[in-house]
Amino acid sequence: MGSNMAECHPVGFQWVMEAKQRGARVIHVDPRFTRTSAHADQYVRIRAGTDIAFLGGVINHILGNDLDFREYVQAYTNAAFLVREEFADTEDLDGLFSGYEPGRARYDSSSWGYEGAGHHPTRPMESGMGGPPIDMPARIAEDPTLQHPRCVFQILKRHFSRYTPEMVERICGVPQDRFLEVCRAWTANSGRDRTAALVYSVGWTQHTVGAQNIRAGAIVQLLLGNVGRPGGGVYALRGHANIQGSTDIPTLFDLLPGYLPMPDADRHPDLAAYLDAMRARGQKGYWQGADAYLISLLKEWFGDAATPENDFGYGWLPRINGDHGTYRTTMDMIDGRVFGYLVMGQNPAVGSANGRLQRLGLANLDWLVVRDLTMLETATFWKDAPEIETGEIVPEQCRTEVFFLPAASHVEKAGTFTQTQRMLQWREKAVDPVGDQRSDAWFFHQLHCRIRDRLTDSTDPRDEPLQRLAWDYRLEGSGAHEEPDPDDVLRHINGLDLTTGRTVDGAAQLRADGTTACGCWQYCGVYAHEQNQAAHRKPHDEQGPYDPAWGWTWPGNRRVLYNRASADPDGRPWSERKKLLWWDPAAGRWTGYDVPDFPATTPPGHVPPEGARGPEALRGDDPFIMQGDGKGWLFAPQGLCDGPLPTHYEPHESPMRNPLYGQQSNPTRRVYPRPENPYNPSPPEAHGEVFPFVLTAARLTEHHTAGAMSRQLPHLSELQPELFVEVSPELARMRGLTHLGVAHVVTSRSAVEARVYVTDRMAPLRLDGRVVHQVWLPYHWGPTGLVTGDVVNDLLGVVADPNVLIQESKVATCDIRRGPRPHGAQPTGRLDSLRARAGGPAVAGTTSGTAVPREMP
Amino acid sequence: MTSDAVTRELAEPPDALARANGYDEPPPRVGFFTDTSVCIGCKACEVACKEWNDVPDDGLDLLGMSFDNTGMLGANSWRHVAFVEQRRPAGQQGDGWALLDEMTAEVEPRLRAAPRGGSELGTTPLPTAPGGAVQDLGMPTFTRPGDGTGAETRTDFRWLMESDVCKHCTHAGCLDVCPTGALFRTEFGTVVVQQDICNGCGYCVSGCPYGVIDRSPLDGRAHKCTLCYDRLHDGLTPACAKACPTESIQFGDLDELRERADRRLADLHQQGVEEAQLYGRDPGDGVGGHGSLFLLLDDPEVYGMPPAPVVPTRYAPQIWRRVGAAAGAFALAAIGAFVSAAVGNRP
Amino acid sequence: MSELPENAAPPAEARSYYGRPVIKAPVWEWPVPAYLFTGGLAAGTAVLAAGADVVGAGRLRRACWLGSFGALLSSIVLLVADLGRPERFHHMLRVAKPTSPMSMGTWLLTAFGPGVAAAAIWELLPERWRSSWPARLLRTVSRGVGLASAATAPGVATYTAALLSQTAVPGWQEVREELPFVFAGSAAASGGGFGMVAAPPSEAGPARAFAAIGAAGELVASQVMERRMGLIREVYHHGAAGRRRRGADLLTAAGLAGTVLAAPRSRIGAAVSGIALLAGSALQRFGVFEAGVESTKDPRYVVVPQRQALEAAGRDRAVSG
Amino acid sequence: MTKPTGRLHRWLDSWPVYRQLTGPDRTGRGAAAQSPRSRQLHARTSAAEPPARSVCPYCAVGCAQLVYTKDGRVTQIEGDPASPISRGRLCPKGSASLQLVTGPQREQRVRYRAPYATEWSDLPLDTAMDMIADRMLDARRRGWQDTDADGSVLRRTMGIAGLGGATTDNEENYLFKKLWTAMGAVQIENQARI
Repeated sequence: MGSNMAECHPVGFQWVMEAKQRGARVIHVDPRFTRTSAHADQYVRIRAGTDIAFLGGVINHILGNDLDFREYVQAYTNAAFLVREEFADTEDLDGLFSGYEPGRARYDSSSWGYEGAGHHPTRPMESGMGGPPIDMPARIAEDPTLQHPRCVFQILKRHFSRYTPEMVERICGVPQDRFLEVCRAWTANSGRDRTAALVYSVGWTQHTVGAQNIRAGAIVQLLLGNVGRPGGGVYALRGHANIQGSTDIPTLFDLLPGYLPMPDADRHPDLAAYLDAMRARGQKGYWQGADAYLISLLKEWFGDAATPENDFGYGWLPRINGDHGTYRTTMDMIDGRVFGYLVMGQNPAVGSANGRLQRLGLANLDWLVVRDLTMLETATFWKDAPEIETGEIVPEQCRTEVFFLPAASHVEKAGTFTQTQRMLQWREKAVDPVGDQRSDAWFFHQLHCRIRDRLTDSTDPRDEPLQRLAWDYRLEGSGAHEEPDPDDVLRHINGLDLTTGRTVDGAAQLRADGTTACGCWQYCGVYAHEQNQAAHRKPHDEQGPYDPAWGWTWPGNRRVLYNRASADPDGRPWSERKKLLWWDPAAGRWTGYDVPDFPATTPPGHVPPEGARGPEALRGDDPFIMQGDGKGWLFAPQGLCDGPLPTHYEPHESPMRNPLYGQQSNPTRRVYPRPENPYNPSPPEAHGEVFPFVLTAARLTEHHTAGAMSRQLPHLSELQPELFVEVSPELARMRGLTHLGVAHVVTSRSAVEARVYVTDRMAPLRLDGRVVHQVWLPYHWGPTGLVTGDVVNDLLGVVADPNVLIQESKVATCDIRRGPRPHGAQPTGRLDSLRARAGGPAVAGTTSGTAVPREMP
Repeated sequence: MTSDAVTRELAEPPDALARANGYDEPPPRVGFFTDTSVCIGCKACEVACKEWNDVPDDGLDLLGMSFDNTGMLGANSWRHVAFVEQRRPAGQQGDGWALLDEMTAEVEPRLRAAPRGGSELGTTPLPTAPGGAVQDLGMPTFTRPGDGTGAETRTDFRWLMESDVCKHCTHAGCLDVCPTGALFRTEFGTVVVQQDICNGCGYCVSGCPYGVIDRSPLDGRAHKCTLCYDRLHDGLTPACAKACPTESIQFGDLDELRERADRRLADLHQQGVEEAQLYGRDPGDGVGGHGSLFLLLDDPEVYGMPPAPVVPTRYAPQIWRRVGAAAGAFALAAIGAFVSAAVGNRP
Repeated sequence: MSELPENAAPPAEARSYYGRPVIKAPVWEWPVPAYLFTGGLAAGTAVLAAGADVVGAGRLRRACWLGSFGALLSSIVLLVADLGRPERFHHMLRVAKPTSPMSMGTWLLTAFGPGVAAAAIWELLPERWRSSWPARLLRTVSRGVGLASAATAPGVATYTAALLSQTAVPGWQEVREELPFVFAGSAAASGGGFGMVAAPPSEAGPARAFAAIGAAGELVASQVMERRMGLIREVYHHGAAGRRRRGADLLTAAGLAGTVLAAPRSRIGAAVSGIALLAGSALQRFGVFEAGVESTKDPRYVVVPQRQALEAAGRDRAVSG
Repeated sequence: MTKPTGRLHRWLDSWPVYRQLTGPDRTGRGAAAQSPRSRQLHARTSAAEPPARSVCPYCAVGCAQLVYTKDGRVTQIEGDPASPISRGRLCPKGSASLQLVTGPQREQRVRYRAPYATEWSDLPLDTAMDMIADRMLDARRRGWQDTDADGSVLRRTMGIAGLGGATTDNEENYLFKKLWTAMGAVQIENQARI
């Protein structure tokens, strides 16, 4: 679901094809019939943005028919835990959970906690990956029989009780019998002998309910006992070579390496407060080591200047206090609050939602540095943006100073990428780059040297961290090519024991006293034993099924996360067929095919001593070692801003009213109403008919994201040479569109012109007494390259998930009309009239009073 | 396959074809087995082929044939992935759908208007169809989609993909008619154009019953799949087969590939995929069987391939007999003309 | 004429890939049908020239050798011009392939050409040089090789039918039985026609007879060919190919009539008839050529006969099984 | 006398018709027609230096690539069969890596667009880096915030922003984040959220 694996991850899809040939059943749920659907045993067409309704239906089917893997659920999930009395569900509050603050469009999550457990409020972007901690009582109140009305299991049951097959059909447009077929197939592959794997991609994440989509999938998998077991799991297929790595070692505003939170201005004034907020009393699991992780990081960053006396330099870290995400930043550019922008290997002028917003931001900078392999729209916006035609950008009046620096390619530098299953693979350098082409490591090194030189004599305290920054990596190359040796950088990321100068072998060796330095605790072990483990290349035909000697997978080179769950509570494999790890009583340790997720000598029945914290507090049957309670969370008492359980909300722009609740859309979604970012009206607002169709955008196999790595290559461009929009024959008749003719898709943001593809792969949906049409376009084109086309992302507005601020770019509403789009200065005028028809001023957008952005400082 | 074909095949050692073409101690005959039932239409084969063989792009034109913008095999496309959209369920024999769907109806007249009938697809955009586009085709109508709520809603649909390639025929029309010996049978039993020899006479283009080989307008020579002849010399797998993510393209000794194909066909039939069929498997067919076998999920013509082609060389004896007779008649006519003129001149 | 013969396929709704052609259209352009004509003309005139030499018709001989040589030179230019790599024309002599009509044709032309050239050169020698001993030697040699060339001329005149028919082009392959006779007749008619234009009627008797036999033969063969065509008849009837073929028939018939009725008596009549025959022959070649090209553009012409053959084979197997 | 014969023989033998007449390939469709170049064809990778072991730069599946080079130039990129992830296979994009790396679309020189300019101009790399460093420090200073309205410490600059990372190496991202944070810059994002 939410993934087009065959098209977007073709080489990964070989394993699906192989499983299918061995008898696995493949089900594809998607708004579009794709190349993945073509090979599925069952294809289910769904309305874009209704995945939670579908998955909620599956959960209801499981719970209503007692099809959960009860032994697993009882032992490894939080099903038995009791939730506080104050908690009120969406069933009680018509689509809202308890604690909603209407004026601020956010929740006070204190009522969602476990009975008797302490509580720390959940606020967006403030807690890193671990979420706020749980103050654990010695024992959480629970009902192992799962009968207590306030136990998670019963809450879950009640919450999803109205997600019936009829409701799924009304919301998703999936006929009941087809839906039930999926339910039967999914639940049949559960239990001791069987598992099912769930695959998703940005079809799930790019929604105002992105995080909750994945939660819903995880709940199904937990109920069916499909987590931590071979053949199970929830797989996120990620879209860029190192997108996983750039989240682990984040080039993200809200995180420090290893999913530690960036210090927050209010909650983390000093190191003690920061660590206190991370490590609550009695909390189980590995987040308890956050002190060692952070202090080791500070030691790596500031070296000898980081001392216990100065909080290891904590005070030098900048603080966040809200949304500093890319869209917020772009709007600040338009407002003149951001002066300079560095863009590396990314093409926001084409690849980000609301491209016009992006380009207007770029046009209002003082300077812009673009580093890439080829010339691309983000660097050339001042001469070829669509806004030149409309007169919104005039080259002679655009002051942005642009530096384009050619970058080295993946074969012209060594380093690691972290792939979608968390595996780091070392790349050897094949050749030197030519001309001015340089690696990004070179760029940052040279930039650092220049900045350091300029600040040598500064006495300004704000320059201290730069003056004290430890930057003594081994250098390679000489003169104009001098750059840090990536091997040495990786070694520092892995971490060093400063008392011996040797690498540490795992995160457990990190200490909070400043005697270890580590760039990313999660990557501890990638350079264990002074060896670059990511460079291991033992061929797969020379090793076992989990191939531990190829690359290195975080954490600790284990290939299946939470693999304690692959054995039953007594440590025996659930079945011979599905064995991965098991307790060997004779040897007194865990054995099997993978690296255990926990100390190998912890017996299955281990009960930690009173007062234990952190990893030591984990019981022998607590597989979910990162959770504060060691359990898989069917109900998330902490960590999510928009509710402890996934709830079906309509997309921000939807053709229909939410049939389940009075609350139409995610009440905490992030909206950015401003003139450059208007929204289409949705029910219950008037004039939804102006944009009657559901719009979605996606990738093709033959191109790569915003196109800079494919639109310039003849061998790829010829395979998909032109932007097209796919419509069903029915919609084609309704709008008078002909195959290969020209049409334009319109939203309140923009109009995009494309060739029409009339295909049976698109089909209308019948739901809630009406027919809903969906259209989709690939989004790879822009004004430069061998093949060019309109920027599809211009159609999309910016509205975001409250947890992670990802934009809802997989669903919006639109209209489609035959013929070319208006050109010249016309489009804005034409759009204004459309917006006028859509009701009120162009900026009004959704008037749902429950969603307002958090204020900027 | 007819029984005498089987006998013949069993009697033939794997290197028989190469031996017959003058090689001592040749390696076994090699080929492809393209199993379209696992093709995901990613086109890696097309790109890998072009990267290895330095084949130029084939034009940047949208053809409107589902996701196929290559069109057909040609001088600059040695692998071609075909995409067929069908309103019938996969794995079940339908009752013969009248093929005229919207896409075909729009593309077909444009093809007719194209130079060489679209033989150079990809190098030029499709012209606008004479008389404009077909709007409503009066095709068999369904209940309004979405009207129903059960099994009758429109979901029976399948999307076939197939990576087409040179067939490396046992009896190769292109090779037989080539007047320069540029096309030749290699020691691996494959058919290759020698670029240092070809003078672009174009005869092979018309000699091929599959429409595979073509003359490049860029360099005037004929080009097609070489089965990576250079790589074969170093024991490497051809580029397309190596890249193929799902092993839809398999490379190997032809003997073994035939067995694999038979097994796969039996498996699919057992799974109820009745329409699965092998193409080019039969050494008794019109071209003596392919070096590159295919497993198809519909008739070959649905993928743009001839259902039962015959190598033109098979007609050669008959043709030369008729030519001989005609030449004789011509000679007799000449003699007759002089005789009759002489007779006529005699007073 | 519009009804299909009983054995022809019904216009079946063949299945196809977006109506896309199954086989490639020939890459050959106008020089190839032009060569079909000039090659036939070279052969036709060569036999006339040789015959004239034997019977001592000097002016017919001279005209025909020169005509043959001119046609031969044109043929070579046309053939080389149609190559993708003209500078590599000599690669044609790398191999001698019995399976390749073009290779066979190359060797035929190689055998045919020198004699024609030698004879023509002698014909071109100024009168005052002819009595010199080298010229006399040349005469002897050229007479011999000229006759030899004439012996190969029937091959040159007809092999082009094999050239076209031994292809996967349905429009050429399906007419493989009759096409050699059409081309033989066409070559004879054009050769005779040329003789009638170039030689005085008094000497052109053999040319007229040759032209008449050729034209009649071509018309008959063409009719037979058409009657035996299946689905492919469409491409011979419609479009440019159809028009050329109808023009060819008309001109050939008119030329034939003129040859019989007017040419023996009138120089002008002979010339007009001869030109009609030449034009008819040329149009015939272009018509056949274009019909073939057209037949590659519609997959039905490939698919339907093959499907029928498969079904027939299936029926046979069912019967025999 | 043997030598000229040998030469004559070799000369004749270079003519396929002669080989047809004297060898086993009578019809000239096989061995007789083979050219010397064809006989000596080899894969260009066989003559290359030992390949660099690399990883595909497109999606996150992490397919292993072998990068073949000769004389400092990349001559071929194909899948590494040893990989347990990809088993030597590549998708069309991965297969196009050679073109990605060696194609003419690769920019080789710094391009500079001065404010209000309508065309690119040239700029030495070193100068560009100096200019960028100056601008970074200036924008950092102008966008500096010591505290928020409530007096909480911010210690940051909002004057500069960075975008990118999903296509760069872990080591590079690490340096990026480290330098950015030391500068007090918090606005840093990548494709993970897009």
